[in-house]
Order: sequence, then C-alpha cells, then structure tokens
Amino acid sequence: MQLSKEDLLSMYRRMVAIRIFEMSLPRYFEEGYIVGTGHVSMGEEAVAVGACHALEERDYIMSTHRAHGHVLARGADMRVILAEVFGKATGCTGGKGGSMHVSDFERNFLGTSAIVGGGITLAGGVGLAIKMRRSNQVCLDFFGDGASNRGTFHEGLNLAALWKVPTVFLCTNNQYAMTLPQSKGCANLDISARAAAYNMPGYRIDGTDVIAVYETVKAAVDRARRGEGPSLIECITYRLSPEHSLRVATVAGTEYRPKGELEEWWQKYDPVKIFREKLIATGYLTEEGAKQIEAEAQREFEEAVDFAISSPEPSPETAFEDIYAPEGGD
Amino acid sequence: MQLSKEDLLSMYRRMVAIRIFEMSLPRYFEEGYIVGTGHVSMGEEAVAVGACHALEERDYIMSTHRAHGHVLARGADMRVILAEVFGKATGCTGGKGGSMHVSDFERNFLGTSAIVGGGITLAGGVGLAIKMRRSNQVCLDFFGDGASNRGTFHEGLNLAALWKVPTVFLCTNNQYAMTLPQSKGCANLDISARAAAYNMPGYRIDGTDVIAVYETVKAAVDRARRGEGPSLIECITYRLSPEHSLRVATVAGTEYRPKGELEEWWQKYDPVKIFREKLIATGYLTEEGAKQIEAEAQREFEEAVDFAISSPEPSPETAFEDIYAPEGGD
Amino acid sequence: MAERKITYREAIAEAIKEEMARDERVFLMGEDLGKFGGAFGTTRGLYQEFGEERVKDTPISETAIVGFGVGAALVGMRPIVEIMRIDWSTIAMDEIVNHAAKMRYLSGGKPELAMVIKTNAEGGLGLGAQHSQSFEAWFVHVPGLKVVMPSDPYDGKGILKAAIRDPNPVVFIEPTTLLSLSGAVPDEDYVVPLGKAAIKREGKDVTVVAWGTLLPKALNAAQTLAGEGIEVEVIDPRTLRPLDIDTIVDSVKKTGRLVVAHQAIKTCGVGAEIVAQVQEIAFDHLDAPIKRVATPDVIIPVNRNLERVVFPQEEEIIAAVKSIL
Amino acid sequence: MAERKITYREAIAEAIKEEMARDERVFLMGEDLGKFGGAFGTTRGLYQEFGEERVKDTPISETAIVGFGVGAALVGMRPIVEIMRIDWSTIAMDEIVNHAAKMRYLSGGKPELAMVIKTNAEGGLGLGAQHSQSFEAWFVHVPGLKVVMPSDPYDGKGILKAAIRDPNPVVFIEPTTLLSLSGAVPDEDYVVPLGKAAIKREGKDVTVVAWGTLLPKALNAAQTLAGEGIEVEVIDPRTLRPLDIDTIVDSVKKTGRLVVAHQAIKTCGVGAEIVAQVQEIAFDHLDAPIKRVATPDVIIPVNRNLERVVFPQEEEIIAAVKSIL
Ligand SMILES: Cc1ncc(C[n+]2csc(CCOP(=O)(O)OP(=O)(O)O)c2C)c(N)n1
Ligand SMILES: Cc1ncc(C[n+]2csc(CCOP(=O)(O)OP(=O)(O)O)c2C)c(N)n1
Ligand SMILES: [Mg+2]
Ligand SMILES: [Mg+2]
Repeated sequence: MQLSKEDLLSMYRRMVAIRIFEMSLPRYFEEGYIVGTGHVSMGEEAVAVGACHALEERDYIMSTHRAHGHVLARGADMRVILAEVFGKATGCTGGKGGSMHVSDFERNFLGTSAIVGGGITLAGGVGLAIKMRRSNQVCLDFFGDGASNRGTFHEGLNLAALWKVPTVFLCTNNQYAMTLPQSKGCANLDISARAAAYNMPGYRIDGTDVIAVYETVKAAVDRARRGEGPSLIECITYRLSPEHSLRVATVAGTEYRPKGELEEWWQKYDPVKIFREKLIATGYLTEEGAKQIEAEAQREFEEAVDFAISSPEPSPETAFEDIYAPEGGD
Repeated sequence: MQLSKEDLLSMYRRMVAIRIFEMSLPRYFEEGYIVGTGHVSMGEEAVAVGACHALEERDYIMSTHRAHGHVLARGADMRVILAEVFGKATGCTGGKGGSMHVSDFERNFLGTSAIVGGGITLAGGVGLAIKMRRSNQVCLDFFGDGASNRGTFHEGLNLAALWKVPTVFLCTNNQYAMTLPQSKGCANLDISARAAAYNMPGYRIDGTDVIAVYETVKAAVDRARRGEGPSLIECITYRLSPEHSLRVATVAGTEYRPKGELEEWWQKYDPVKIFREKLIATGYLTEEGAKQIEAEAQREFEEAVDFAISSPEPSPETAFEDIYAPEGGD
Repeated sequence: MAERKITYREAIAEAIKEEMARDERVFLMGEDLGKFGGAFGTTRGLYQEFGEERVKDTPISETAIVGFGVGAALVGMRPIVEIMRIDWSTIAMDEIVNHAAKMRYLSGGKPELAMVIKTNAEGGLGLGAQHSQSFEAWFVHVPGLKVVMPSDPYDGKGILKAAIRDPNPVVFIEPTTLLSLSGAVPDEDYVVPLGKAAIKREGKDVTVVAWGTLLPKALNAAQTLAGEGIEVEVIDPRTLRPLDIDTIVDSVKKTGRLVVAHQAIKTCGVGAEIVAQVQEIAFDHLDAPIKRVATPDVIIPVNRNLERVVFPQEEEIIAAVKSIL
Repeated sequence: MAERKITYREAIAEAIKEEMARDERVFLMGEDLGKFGGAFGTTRGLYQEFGEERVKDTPISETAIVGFGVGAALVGMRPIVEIMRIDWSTIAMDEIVNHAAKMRYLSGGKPELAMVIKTNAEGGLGLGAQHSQSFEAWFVHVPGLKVVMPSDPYDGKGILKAAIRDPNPVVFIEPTTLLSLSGAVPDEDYVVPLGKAAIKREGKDVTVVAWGTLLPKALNAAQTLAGEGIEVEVIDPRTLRPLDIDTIVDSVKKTGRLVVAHQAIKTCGVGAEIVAQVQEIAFDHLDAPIKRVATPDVIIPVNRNLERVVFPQEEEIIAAVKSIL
C-alpha cells in the first residue's frame, strides 16, 4: 500500500510529538515530577510510528520499559500518558505503574513488561489467542537488542513459529542495552539472522527510515494476518538519549560510549530530521509547515503537562486495588 | 587423527558394554532393584563412545538424565554406576542421586542435571573456568533435542560463543522428547542451524556412525582447544528404547510413535550392529570375536549386578550429608 | 445409588473436561499432554476429546508455556498451563511472579488474568532432588496469585473447577503421592469454593492442620491417637492463598493446641505462616507451643529408605501431638 | 585516629576488591559491571582495577549468568555473579535452586560449590512492581543455600568477605535503600562470620528483630520509644539462613516480647519463620503474641505516597511494640 501525503504528514506529526515529549522529560525528572525512573526514546520515533501505522485498530501491541513512543504512536491521549509518568490518579494505571507501564486498553495497547524480554512470550500468547479465536488480528511486539539475548526470545519465537501465531516480533536495535554495546551482547551482531533458527522470515532494516519500517512491518503484518505465522524484524537505530534512563543519568557518566559516537548519530541519523528533510524534498512540507507542526506538538505537550500537574495524587486506598479481579460475573 | 584397529575395537567393546547395561535395566526396574526411574540409551551408543573418544583425560564432561552411556563411555567403573542406579551406598553419590545423577569426578565427569537443558549453561561455565585458567582443557556437553528448545540453550550458546569458551555442545537428537516428536518441538528441524545465530559452527551428522561422531567431535574439540570457541554438533539418532523412561514405561503406551517406526530403526539404524558389520567387513573383527566381546561385556555387567546387589544400603545419617561443604580449609 | 469412586488423577481430568465443555475460552497447554495424557496421567483422554487445538502439546519450554498463557489470558482466554513438576516452576518463575500475578495491576485493572498454573508437587516416588520438591510457600508469598493444593479426589475436582472459573491466576498443585487414591466424586458439576478450609475429622484435644501427602498421614495418626483416647481435629486448608485462618483459629480456640504438618521444607514453609497467624490471633487460647512437622533442611535423596528418613511420617505427627499434650 | 566512614555501596566494592586481590579464583560477572560499575554502583572501580577478564560484563541473560557461575564453581572457581535486582532472580531461579544449591549433593559431595549470588532487594526508590520486591524468604526455604542480608556498611563488607570465602553458594542481598548510607568501615581485612546475629541496641522491654530498610527504622523507633521509657532491644539477624535463633531467643527470654519487622511481603516472609521458631522454643517466656511488621498483600506502586502507604514505616514498629506492652 502506497502512503498518501496525508498519511505521511500524520506520521511526521506523531514523530514530532513523541520527540518533544521525550526531550522534555529529563527536566521534569530533575524537578521531581517524575519519581523513580523513565526511559526516553529519542532516535526510535521512526520505529514507533512506522510500525504502529502498519496496524489496524483491532490489532494488539505489547511493549517494554521504553514505551512512551509506542503508546503515543498508537494514538493514546498524551495527557493520560504523562499523568502516568508523573504518577497521578489520572494516569492509565492511576499512577501505580509509572513510566515503565504505559498502556491504552481502548486502543488494544496491552501494556508492557519492565522485565527485559518479559513481553516476548506474552505477545506470543496474544497471537495464540487470536489464532484460536480466528479473529483476524495481529499482535505487534516491541523489544530491544538486549532482550534478544534472553531465553524468552528463543522459547517465544520457537513456539510462535511452531504454532504459526500472528505475532510480529520487532526488535529495536538501538545498539545498547543499558551500558552494554550490542557487540558485547550478541555473538552474532545480526539479530535478524536468528529468525532462521525458527524457520521464520527475518528482516534487518534501517530503523531511522519511517517508511522502510512501515513497509516491512506491513508485509509482516499481512503475512501474519494471512495465517502464515510470525516474523522477526530488526530495526537498526541508535539510543540518542544521553543515558539509558532518567534515573541512571543521575548516577553515572557515558564513558561506555566511544567519544563522538552519540554526536555523530545525532548529526547523521536523527529520524525526525531525516523524515522532515525527505518531506520537504518531496514538497509535502515546507520549513514553515514544519515549524507549525512543532508548535502544535509543543502545545499538545504543554496541555499534557498542565493536565498531569493539576491532576490529583492517587488516594491511599488505591494502593490496595487492582490486585485481584473480583470473583463472580463469570 | 586416524583411528587404529585397537582404538576401533576398544570403542566397539565400550558400545557393547553400554548396550548390555541399558538393555538389562528394565528387568531390574521391574524386580524393584531400581527405584524411581531411569533412562536408558539404546540407539545412542555411537554418540557416547565416539564423542568421549575424542576427549583427553583432562577434559570435562557434563550430561543429562540419560547419561549411563556417557559415563560408561568415559570409562567409569560399571559397578559404581550400577550401584548408584540401584540406590546403594557404593554408588557415585551413595545412592542419593540415582540413575539421573551419575558422575565420576576422578575422570572429570562432572555429573548431570535432570532438569532438561539445565546443564547447558553449566557446561558454558566450565568452559569459562578453563579459559580463565588457561588450562588447555575442553568441556563436552551432552543434551537432547528437547533441551534445545529451552532458554538455557539460547543464553548458554550465545554467551559461550561471545566469550569463545572451549565448550563443545553436543545435541543427541533422538527425535523424541519424552512423547513429543521433534517436529512438534523445533520450528526448524535442523537444530545445528541454530548455531548460525551465535556465529558458531554447526554440524548435523549421523549419530549412529561412531566414526563420524568421533571425527566431528574431534574437530570441534581441537578448535575449542585452539581457543577458537565453541561448536554445536547435532547427532541424529533414534530412541530405540520402547519408552522414555523406566517409570513411564509402566504408565503409558507408545501410541505417540507412528506404527513400525521403532522396529524400522532397530532394523536399519542400530549403531552397535552397524559398527559390528563395518568392523567385520574391514576384517578387524570376526563373528567369533564379536561373540567373545559380547560375552565379556555380559560378564562385566553380571559382576556389576553382583556388586550392586550385595552393596549395603546407605545408612540413615547420610541423608543429612553432602548438603553443605564444611567451612574452613579455604 | 452407590457413590461413584474415581482416582484423584481421574477427578482432575474430569474437572478439566467439564470446564472445557462449559467454556470455550478454556484450553490446556503443556508438555506431553497429547495422546499420552500427561506425565502423571492427570489429563488422560482430553486430547482425544478436544483435539490438538484445545489440548496443546508443547516443546520443553516452561518459560514460554506460562508466558503464552499469560498473554492469552490478557486478552480474555482462560488457559490452563501445566508445569509437569513444581520443581521446574523455577523456570517459569518470572512469568508466574512478575507477569501472571502482576499484569492486571500493571494494566490499570482493566484485564482479568484468568489462568490456572497446574503443577505436581511433593515426593515419595524415589525421583530425587530435582523431582520431589514442594514450593507452595513461594507462591503464597506473592500477592496477585491464589494458591490451592487439594488433597483428595472430591476437593481436587471441585477446587480445580473453581480455579478455572476464577478471574485470577491460580496455582493449582497436585500432590504426587495422592493421584492414585480413590474417593467419592460426583459425576456432575460442583464447585468447592477457593479460600475455604475443610474440617476432615472433628476432635477436641489437638488441632492438626495438614495438606498433601501429610493429610492422609494426619488422618491415620488421628485414628491411631483416637485409640489412645486423644481426639484430634484434622483441618485441610485446601486453599493456601488466601488462607482460611478463621476455621483454623476457631478450632484452636476449642483445642488450645496446634500441629501443622506439610511435606515441604520446614524452614519458611507455609506452616510457619500458619503458626505466625495463629499465635497472634489466638495467643490466649494456646495451651502449648505450636509444633510443625515437615521436611528438615535436606535435599531429597532417591534411595527409598533415605527418602523415608527425610520425609515426615505418621509417627512424627503422633509424636508432635503427644509432645504438646 | 578518626574512624573512616564510607557508604554501604563503597563497602561492597571494597570487599570484592580485597577478596579478588586475595584469591585469584574469585571473579565477578553480571550486567553493566564494566566501566559503569553496576546499576547500583556497588562494583565501581573494579573493572578499572582488574580488567575485563575478572570483571565480566554480560548480556541480559540472568539464566546464563548464574548457570555459568555454577559451572565455573563446579570446577573450583569462586564466582560472584550479580543479578541486578532480586526481582529478576525469578529468571535464574532454576540455576539457583536446582543447580547452585544441589550440584554438590548431586555429585556425591565431591566438588565444593563456592559462589556468591549478589543481588539488590527491597524498594523505596519509586521503581514499582517489578523493581521493588524482596524475595529472601524463597531462598531461605532452600537447603543448600546460605542467605545473608547485611544492613550497614560494616556488616556489608565483613559479611560479603565471609560469603566469598564460604565454600557454599551464598545469596548476598543488598537492601537498595541503604546503599548511600555511610558508616565506619575498617580499611583492612576483617570478616563478619555467617550465621551470627548482632544486637544493634540493647533493651529490656521488647525485642525487635529487623533487617534491611527496616533496621534503621527499628533503631529510630527504639530511640523514640526510649524517650517514653520503653527500652527496645534491636537485633539484626544478618544471616537469614542459617538463622542465629539463639541470639533472638535469648533476647526474648529477657524481654518476653517480640516484634519482627521486614520490608518483604508479610505472608510467608522470613518473619513467619522467626515467629514459628521463637514461639516453639520460648513459649513459656512469651508475655504477649509476637507481632510482625511487614508489607501487606499488595503489589508495589510507583507513586511515592502510595509506596509509603504500602511499605512499613517507623510508626508501625512503634505501634506494634506498644500493642504488646
Ligand atoms: C531481566 C532484566 N534484566 C535487567 C534489567 C535492567 N534493565 C532495564 S532496561 C535494560 C537494558 C535493556 O536493553 P534493550 O533490551 O536493548 O532495550 P533498550 O533499553 O535499549 O530500549 C536493563 C539491563 C531488567 N529490567 N530486566
Ligand atoms: C525442565 C524440564 N522439563 C521437563 C522435564 C521432564 N522430562 C524429563 S526428560 C524429558 C524429555 C527430554 O527430551 P530430550 O532433551 O530430547 O532428551 P531425551 O530424553 O530424548 O534423551 C522431559 C520432558 C524435565 N526433567 N525438566
Ligand atoms: Mg537497546
Ligand atoms: Mg530426545
């Protein structure tokens, strides 16, 4: 399917909104609005937006600790997501899950696991449920390069392939797992090559190119929907945030990255910039238009900040809620 | 290295000894000498003997629940092993580990895990220790097709390859994991192909051919000893024992195998018969000589039975021993 | 009409069969569940009845078995996942503790997470160190889970049916040694509610709380002691989380004495929790210290004599009862 | 000479540094242990000191991290393996419980299995459900393991050194919230033996046993209560397996009253075990029921106010003490 101008601009808008959201969080962490931690995703906007654009409304998504971009790309209300990051009652889990556990059940965004690699088998199970119900949906599973070294990856992909469940496994290879460069994590740097072990198609693509992401995920989604089983897609990106997490930023330096690497990627492979330039080059966007989109996104974010800040703290009794579902009604 | 006549005959003797040992156990289980369970390995003698022959004395071995053949191939005293299977005080763990936990520390046979796939990472760790000590040893790790679907396989092989530890991963694909045919366990039937995911050489060989096993394992062992890292070897065999275990034999049928399959493998792919015929064809062995070897093996086994039966039961206080190593002495 | 008697093993299969017929969201997944009917025979006939789509034979991938179950439950299915032995729940611990127990909470309470994690615990078959353990205490320590361990065929069927209908993750533990025991089990639909203990024998002198392999031993001990004029009340908690402490405390208020017996390792076993609660609630009613009968700090040996040495026996229950009279 | 004060975090790194210098069999393996010095900073400087061969940065493979450690220990190395958070010990549970704890036994007692499984537990940093748990009770339930959880810098260094020298697998648990606290720590070699509790404050009215985050809270509570004339004796078990029950019982014989406080979930926590043992051994000395102060049956929320609601605080210790006076 060819992407229309409207599609492309809406994808760009989404990428800009995510970028502004993520870039702004460190300040709110420093100011104490965000407690605990948070993982921002600069550099991965094209993956989030390209992949989510390839899905239909009925499809499911499962994600990780670094999921703000994913849930926003899916169309979640930024106010609710920021309120969650701020631990407020109006957040998607009432401030109990926090930044690592964003979700949007109305949009079939099933949430996340903050256990690295923990979501992979769950996403396989969602695929299994779809298959058993013949409901013609697909489940998209986001995870990182680090997660690909967990046993869950192996067991999950093998079983998903064996049973041909409609799950698309999308590995965002941002080249680092916390402080570990991928070369010290994966004996074979080509993660997509692992797909062969499961008789599954594997793709290794440029994750800074939103159209490439869209097209590849779309092909995998279509295949899954046709009942032909899962695929593995590795999107090469780079973690443009200076540190792994907002918390870690306060306790350590970045010496584990080669000097100049981060700056180089910002220069050359910023997916938002790349896409903006492409849109301008094709005449779909002007410099002026781009500024306007940024201003709108900034406004959306500020509204979200107002909402999150003015939202109430969760009341104490909520600490005891949502642990068990009430019996009966079955 | 070319195998001499002496080598070949000694390998054959070992295979016959294992065959007689394993074929005899069901009777002792029925008669109550073996408690709990036991896993016999008819059909896998060529793997055990070919692989162990490729090792030097200083090398280590780690194995699984189905390890009688492995430990006997390594040269363990059959009397001690049978005593262990009978749960006697003279067994290698004093009757506390039983059939699933044979070992021989004098011969660097480090024992087993009865958790399927549990030994794989341990064998990687043995390789790591060797590497850190620069002791020029190798660790050979036996496991099954079923084990290859556990997360330990993925994490263990990835880390072993990443760190280039001298561990040889040997998968005995006997085509069944308890009652599950391999086709229902592995999305890709070629287990050796999984090696590529870790940048590791993978070999898929006929596990009924003791010489092929020897040569392949030897090559992998040499490579490991040269510091070039681990290999994965898949030996295709067939579980010639009617049932997964001695215990299970008493509670279920064998309908999960296609009719005639077991008989066909006995006919065509009995590794002991194949090797005997080859040795006779090359003139290294006569029919008469073969009979004599069988008779000797039978005698060895009967001595082991006498030893095991006449050995004392472990005394009650031993139940509380070997749990913690005494402090001090460090 | 004569009562129908079936084994615990058959009672389990029957419960699953009835629930699968009743609710198409229920399905079964685990190792060797196909034609074979499970390593311990508790799912025999189900594959033949429901076919491979609803009775799914899996590779040896405990992590994925439970993980797939959690994912399927998250979107409304009601999986029963089997871990052949509780010894290997270790392999799926993350899926059970950090996912099954928490995904509802971490998703703002929106999804139900209705699943049963079915497994087999305790020893006595000579299977040794890695096949004879009892880890119920681990799961009782985890909010978000329910934990049941019924000890006879009637409860086995009724509690498993309740567990399957419960909208939460339930760890269903079958005691290995009891599977071949027969008992009266109605042919029809009934449910034994979770969270309710059962007084399996009434008595006034000492309360014995026991489950699993130790329940029949406790009942035998009570029988023996009755011959000596000592009336023991035997309580089976059946559900370990949430625990029906009231039934236990009521009994202790009557008897003033308590023994807790289980096959799991004594140190940090569920017995300790029962003791801690009872002594707090019923301190003034206790006429003697509460005793525990359980496996001491050992690893389980294969040898049958040694196995008997380490596992608690009827005589130890009798001795414990007498020691506090 | 003025006492040197360093943080708990630094004390841990120093213990490892001294032991690695002392014994070349000792090495360190885990996630983000390279230049970074560990997610909680407890191994800072070690990579720079010993290089990547002895301070091994691993992929996110908790199963392999512990499994490789067990294998290396089996042939005589003395690995320290790090699981960044005890919440993820779930992923290596099989390696810890069925392998580290059992390989010596299953190998006829021939090998030693000297290894330390180093991890970080408890919450209070707003990290939520999957990063704030305390599972010490699980490991205390497993014969073959030792379990330590020191609660100040001095004990942290001395106990970690003892753990590294111990020929058995030791689960070493650092309480997250205490890592930045400073205390006097000798610059030189010393060892705090495993299995010995410490009386951290003497008192005659009530015994409070506490560890981890709850130990400083208990000491503060004791201080407050002293102002009201209530003399609390505060005991830190330090080693949870094997437990130094004698020191606790001796104290209870003196005070007649006991409160056990920990941050782990109350149900089936180690507190229950301590209660069960004390009431059995010292029944006649108890003047009141034993109370536990611990986290109720909840999942840990991120929000700081809610986190304060669920985690036990000083005031709850004070209330528990007063409730049994
Ligand atoms: C099982 C587990 N181990 C370790 C951690 C700590 N941790 C959180 S995120 C992270 C790195 C994850 O790397 P990757 O999968 O590449 O995702 P990224 O952070 O790069 O998005 C680590 C080690 C964890 N949460 N879970
Ligand atoms: C983790 C785990 N899951 C299940 C079992 C039960 N079990 C014992 S042996 C076995 C089959 C193993 O198959 P494979 O690895 O192919 O070895 P084989 O028995 O064929 O030699 C199973 C499922 C176990 N011991 N450990
Ligand atoms: Mg990454
Ligand atoms: Mg097999």
